[in-house]
Amino acid sequence: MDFSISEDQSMLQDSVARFIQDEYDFDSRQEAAATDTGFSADRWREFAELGWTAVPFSEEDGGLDGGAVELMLLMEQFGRGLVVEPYLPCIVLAGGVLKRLATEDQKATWLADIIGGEKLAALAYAEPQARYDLNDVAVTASADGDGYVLNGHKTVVLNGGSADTLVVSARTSGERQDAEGISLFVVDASSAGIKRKAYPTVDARQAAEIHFEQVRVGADQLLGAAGEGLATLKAVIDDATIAVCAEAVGIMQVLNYKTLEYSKQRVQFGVPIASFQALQHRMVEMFMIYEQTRSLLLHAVMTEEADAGADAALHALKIQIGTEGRKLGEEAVQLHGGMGVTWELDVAHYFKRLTMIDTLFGNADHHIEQYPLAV
Amino acid sequence: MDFSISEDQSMLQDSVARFIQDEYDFDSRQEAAATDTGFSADRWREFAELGWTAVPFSEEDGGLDGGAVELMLLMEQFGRGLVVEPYLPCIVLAGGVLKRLATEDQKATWLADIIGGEKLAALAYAEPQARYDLNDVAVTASADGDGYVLNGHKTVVLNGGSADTLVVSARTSGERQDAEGISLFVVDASSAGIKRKAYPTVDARQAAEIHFEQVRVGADQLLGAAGEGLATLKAVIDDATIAVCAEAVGIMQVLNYKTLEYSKQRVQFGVPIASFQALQHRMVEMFMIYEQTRSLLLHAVMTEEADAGADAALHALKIQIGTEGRKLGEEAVQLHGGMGVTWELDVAHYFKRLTMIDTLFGNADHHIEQYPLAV
Amino acid sequence: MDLSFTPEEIAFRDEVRAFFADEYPADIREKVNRGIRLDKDDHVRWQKILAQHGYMGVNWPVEYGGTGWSPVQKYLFSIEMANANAPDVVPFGVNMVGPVIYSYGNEAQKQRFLPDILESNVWWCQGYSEPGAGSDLASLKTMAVRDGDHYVINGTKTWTTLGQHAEWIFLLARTNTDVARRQEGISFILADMSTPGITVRPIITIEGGHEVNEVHFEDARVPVENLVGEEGRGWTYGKVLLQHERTNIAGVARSKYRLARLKELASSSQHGAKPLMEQATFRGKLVATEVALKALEYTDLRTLAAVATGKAPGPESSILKIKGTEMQQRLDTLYMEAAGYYALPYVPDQFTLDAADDDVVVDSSEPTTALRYFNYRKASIYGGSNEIQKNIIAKHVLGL
Amino acid sequence: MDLSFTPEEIAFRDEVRAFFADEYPADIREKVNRGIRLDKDDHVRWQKILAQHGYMGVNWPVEYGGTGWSPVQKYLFSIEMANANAPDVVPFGVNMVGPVIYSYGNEAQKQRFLPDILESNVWWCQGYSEPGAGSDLASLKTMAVRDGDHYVINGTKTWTTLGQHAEWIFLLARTNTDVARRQEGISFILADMSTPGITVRPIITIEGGHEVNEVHFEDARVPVENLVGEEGRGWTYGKVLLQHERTNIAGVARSKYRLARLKELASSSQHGAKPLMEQATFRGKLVATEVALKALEYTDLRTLAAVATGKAPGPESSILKIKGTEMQQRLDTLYMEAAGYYALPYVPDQFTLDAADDDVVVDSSEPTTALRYFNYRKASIYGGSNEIQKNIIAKHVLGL
Repeated sequence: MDFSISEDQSMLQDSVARFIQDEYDFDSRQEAAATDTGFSADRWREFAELGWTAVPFSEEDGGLDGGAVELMLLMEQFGRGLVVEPYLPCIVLAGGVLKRLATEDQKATWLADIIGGEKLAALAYAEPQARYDLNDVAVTASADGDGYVLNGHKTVVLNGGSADTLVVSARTSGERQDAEGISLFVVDASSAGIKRKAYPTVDARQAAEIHFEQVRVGADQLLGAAGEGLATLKAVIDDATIAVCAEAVGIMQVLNYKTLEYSKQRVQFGVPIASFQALQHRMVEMFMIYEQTRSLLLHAVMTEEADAGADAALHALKIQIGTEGRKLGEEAVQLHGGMGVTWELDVAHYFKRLTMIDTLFGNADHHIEQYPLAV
Repeated sequence: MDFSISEDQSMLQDSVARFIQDEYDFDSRQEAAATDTGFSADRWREFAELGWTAVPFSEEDGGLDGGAVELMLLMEQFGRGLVVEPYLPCIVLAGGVLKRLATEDQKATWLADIIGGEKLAALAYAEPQARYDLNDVAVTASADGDGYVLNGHKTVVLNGGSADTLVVSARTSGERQDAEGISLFVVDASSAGIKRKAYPTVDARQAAEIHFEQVRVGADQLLGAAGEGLATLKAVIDDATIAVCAEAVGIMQVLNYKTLEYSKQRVQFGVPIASFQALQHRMVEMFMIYEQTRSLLLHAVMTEEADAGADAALHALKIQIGTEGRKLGEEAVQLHGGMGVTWELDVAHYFKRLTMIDTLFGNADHHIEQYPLAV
Repeated sequence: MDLSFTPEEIAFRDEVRAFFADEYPADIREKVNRGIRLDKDDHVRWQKILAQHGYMGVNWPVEYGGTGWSPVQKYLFSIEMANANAPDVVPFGVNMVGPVIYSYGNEAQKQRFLPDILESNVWWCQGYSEPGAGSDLASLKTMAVRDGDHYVINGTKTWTTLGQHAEWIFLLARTNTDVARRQEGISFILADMSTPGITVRPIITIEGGHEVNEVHFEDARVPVENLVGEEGRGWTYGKVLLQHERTNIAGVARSKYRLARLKELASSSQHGAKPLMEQATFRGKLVATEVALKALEYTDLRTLAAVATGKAPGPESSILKIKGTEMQQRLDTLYMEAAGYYALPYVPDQFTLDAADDDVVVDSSEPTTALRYFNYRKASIYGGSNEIQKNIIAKHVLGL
Repeated sequence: MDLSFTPEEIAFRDEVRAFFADEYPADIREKVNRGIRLDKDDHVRWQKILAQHGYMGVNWPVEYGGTGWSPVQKYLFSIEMANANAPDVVPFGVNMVGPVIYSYGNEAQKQRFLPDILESNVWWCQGYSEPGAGSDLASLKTMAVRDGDHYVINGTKTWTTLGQHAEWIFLLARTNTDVARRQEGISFILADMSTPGITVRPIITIEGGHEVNEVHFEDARVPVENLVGEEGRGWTYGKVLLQHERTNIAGVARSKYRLARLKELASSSQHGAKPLMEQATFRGKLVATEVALKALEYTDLRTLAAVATGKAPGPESSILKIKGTEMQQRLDTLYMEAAGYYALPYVPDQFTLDAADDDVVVDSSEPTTALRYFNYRKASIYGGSNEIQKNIIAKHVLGL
């Protein structure tokens, strides 16, 4: 039972924290978010140079062998900086599938450039009819010669517009909701038959609708065994869940801090609003929510690291973010009054991201329904 | 759309309110509750003399033709006085079945004395395995000659120990959870084969476990048609639900009032605790809960009176009492601090009754599950 | 006690229902249904239709062209309006400045302003809040200094909703600083927005929309005849106006409509293995919301009934503000949860009626779910924050 | 970061587990399982068994006979104790007055009192709160006036838990009224309960039980040698004591045990058409409760870890008080809901181990559900109400 982090982990944390504090100011974040791609390519290169894009990959793959702890440390800081660069979709999601399933050859072809920051990737798995059911896959991959042909519609693909490389789930056999028969492929985003409509999201990221129309892929683009992709998909989504929850915890810390500071300087009826006991008790609730959420984050990360059946821990964490985390965000805005609902104030944008994290990888309701209540 | 009450209704309300305020003081209530029967027989005679025991019965039956409005007005005041006399079990529950199903002869034999206050009654319907499912009836009534024989166990029968007359649900046909096959009987509580164990309840009422062992009843003790008792049982429980909810609303009003008064006189850190804004806002929440609950009570009563499909209205009301009402009670105790958890203070007893009302006739969870969410 | 409506009330409801079915323009309806922001012309066109049928001055006395409706009629009208998903009347003219003018204005002002308000010929906006003042309205700093037959106005007003469309503004300004209480020395003044020195700066809100503004006054000269009532009594008039602002603050009719629509959505949702309506967690929240809305509706009706019998709606109406906005936000949250990841796309380009099919990148039945959720966080802040409302109840109802 | 325990810790846990399996008396276990109140002899007998095995001074330094355990060991011990459903040690001697005596007492006091505390030879009670003082401890009025080599004590203490069993009391009394701050002039005094002038009056609590008392002092003469530490510094010592009172305040181990038992109950319940566990509303609350308990457990463990690395548990531990008692009460509520109408019977006669079968009128698996629910409303009130804890966090953690 040890909550401390190693020296290496501490160095990683410090380096990201310093970068966020010194260089990732809110104004340039807003500028980057307002560009066509929604992020800064220069920043992304910096991330690669600093080694962050290599963190979750093995040393053999050219990575830094980071696990759930490193991912948490990184994403918590990204949350604090409200980072818009596509670390989650590119490294955690698409990279997460490739590192698990790609052969040496496939890694050389598809993964190396992603780790190096030269290419961007996305994981196209969600579908219009599926809601949060990973097994609900209607996109088809029909065998065709020694390859496959992809057809169908993937929706709200994070970073789908900017990605050079797409990792796609498609059904090679079975019925729409079968657990078996789901395969994973890696394709060049510019392949013939791929139509993408990119758009910004309300939390200043980007996503795309991606339509596959008779897209031919070779047998060497199949990742892992045909029909057995669901377990990997689930493992990757678990990683991504930890990632966005760590990000959320970073955001919550900032929201609490900013609310406290605001309450101390904001004067109403002749006194700082921090002196109103009703507001004090509400800020205490916010503080307690943050601490409780951080505890669940550590619990989930430690359980994941210990390989100790992390399902319940992940569900608990995501439920907490979607219920108590939402409450914390709403309170932060409410206590900021009118200013809290203006575009100008960073608090509004932290709040938006925190809120939208609930919609990713199953919202609180979904995880409550899935929660294993074994006696 | 009219929320006003008639002159007659207003007179009834005033007479009960005056009695509660002038004569039904807390100390004598506590004394009555501490007796073997748990209430005062003198008081019950007074209730009858004042005509209250006649309120919900038709004029032909010797009653006052009161409906849901009168029941509400009466019970709200009983809540304010924390009345322990068995109005609910005797008049609303047992009386409610008799007035609906009894023939003229049966009324003469069984009901007249109840209305007159000479005899007490109880409705034995709940069973150990049934929880809140009215259709779950395991007590049997087997045909025997021109009568029936009752066997089985009825549980937590309100006023079951003091009752002279028992109205009993029993199965004359079908399986344990069938809607059909439930019959209602009226029996003398001293009949051979009836074993009763009476006990107080935590909210200072009385209940009993009643075991029926080969209890013979005549055909003239069957109420209504054999096997068709469920609809009546449900109608009576609906009345009783309105009754206890009105009682709860009366209690909530008292708890709010007492909490406000206490907060104004209770000094901590040199000032009345009423001056702490955090507590003020909590008392505002309590006030709003009370007003919202009263609105749902009026809604349910008006819907019942209009015969306009009161199911959703009743569910909503009982859910509100069991969730928001409980919260109000807990806050009242919390704001009274240590005193709130002493036997000496009336607030503790109001709180106990309010809390236990949730367990009657389906708790909040039960009604949430039953709530009809038609689009 | 009686749940039913009189035959006259039912006839009235049918008449109103027919009006909305027949006269509510299809193009505006389509915009509202799809969450597309209405432009100024849409509002004006619709309000002129309402005015033609005598439906504009819902709260006005008959002598000034009002409807003279009973509270129940107003309630029925609001239900029908919500069920038609017709847009609310822009309140600044008819619900805010109008009642102040007919209550405290002089004859000339009544004749000059009231008809144009009822007929939506002039778009009004509100100059109340000031930067940094928040819920502490009395701390206002805008000055109106008498200079001959003009007031020279300097200062800044903020949160001025739809001020970008406005031809006139009503504002509170300080005409006297030598006062015992901060609430004194404040006057209620009307100003033509084209007055030199008045400029409007947009404020972009959290969801990216332009709805509110800052209005700057720099030596803006306004004729003294535009003072309403007595100099220095503006605070009193302003409070009256705030009460009118709170008309229908509970928003029951809209929330009932939105809840019904949410239930349809949840029943027909194609997402996932089974409709949302059958998923226990969401269903439980729907039940709790419906219970709370029923409680709010009957609390609102009880207030209406009290008004009908001549009792003024007291500070108890603060409950309606608090619970009404909590309900709106609760529904916003449920819509978010129903949308799942379809709340994410931010596609303002598709929010125009003539957008090409190609612009509609995500075919969601509720494309503006998240925008509405974020925008309406304001509901518990504006019009006197819910914290202020609780202070009011604590003080004036509970005597704390 | 590492979730696992060391082999030494696991060995320790196994040893403790074996102890509870072997040494916890069956008759006491039966009483606890059935919700029967333990009498004084039960407590003393059990605590003497703990003492024999060296398990009493869990927080004491080794030099005074304490265990010297690490925070993890204490945590593991608490889990095993909860899982055995063994009663908590009565805290007033070993967890409260003991630490004050070994920290601030003189050598004579240490030798006289500490061994009897560890061995449960003397039953202590607490004289802190006073009638009307509530959470405002510093307002205390009990006077200890020096008269030769005695203090003459007058005043009343209240909420004295299990004071009816006590042989000794430790109390805070005012020895000097001429002070700048109310916290000054207070002394920490030990008194033999058989001293003439000390009387105990029961306070019956909401559920009908006798657990707390008022203790009256009327010219009670206590030797000056029973003063602990310096005169007038009692407030400081008392604060230290309060920190020890907060040891294990989160009650995680007990709550985990109770939640697990509730889930068993809900899975096996014979009531109604299907087990409670399969009813969506109840199930949803179980999930929310389990999530909150996991959050509390890890917050508690993080605090333990901080203590292990030498950081004193700061005012952050107020979180543990608030969330710990909220969790206890939440579980109480769920037990109530699970019991349904079986929460109603009030049958104290069946709460004796030798009750005849005939006394057991209602065969409920949780016969004291409602009594516990009502009694434990105190949890958010005593030990510094949760409101006071929030004030502490606001001031000392958030800097408000």
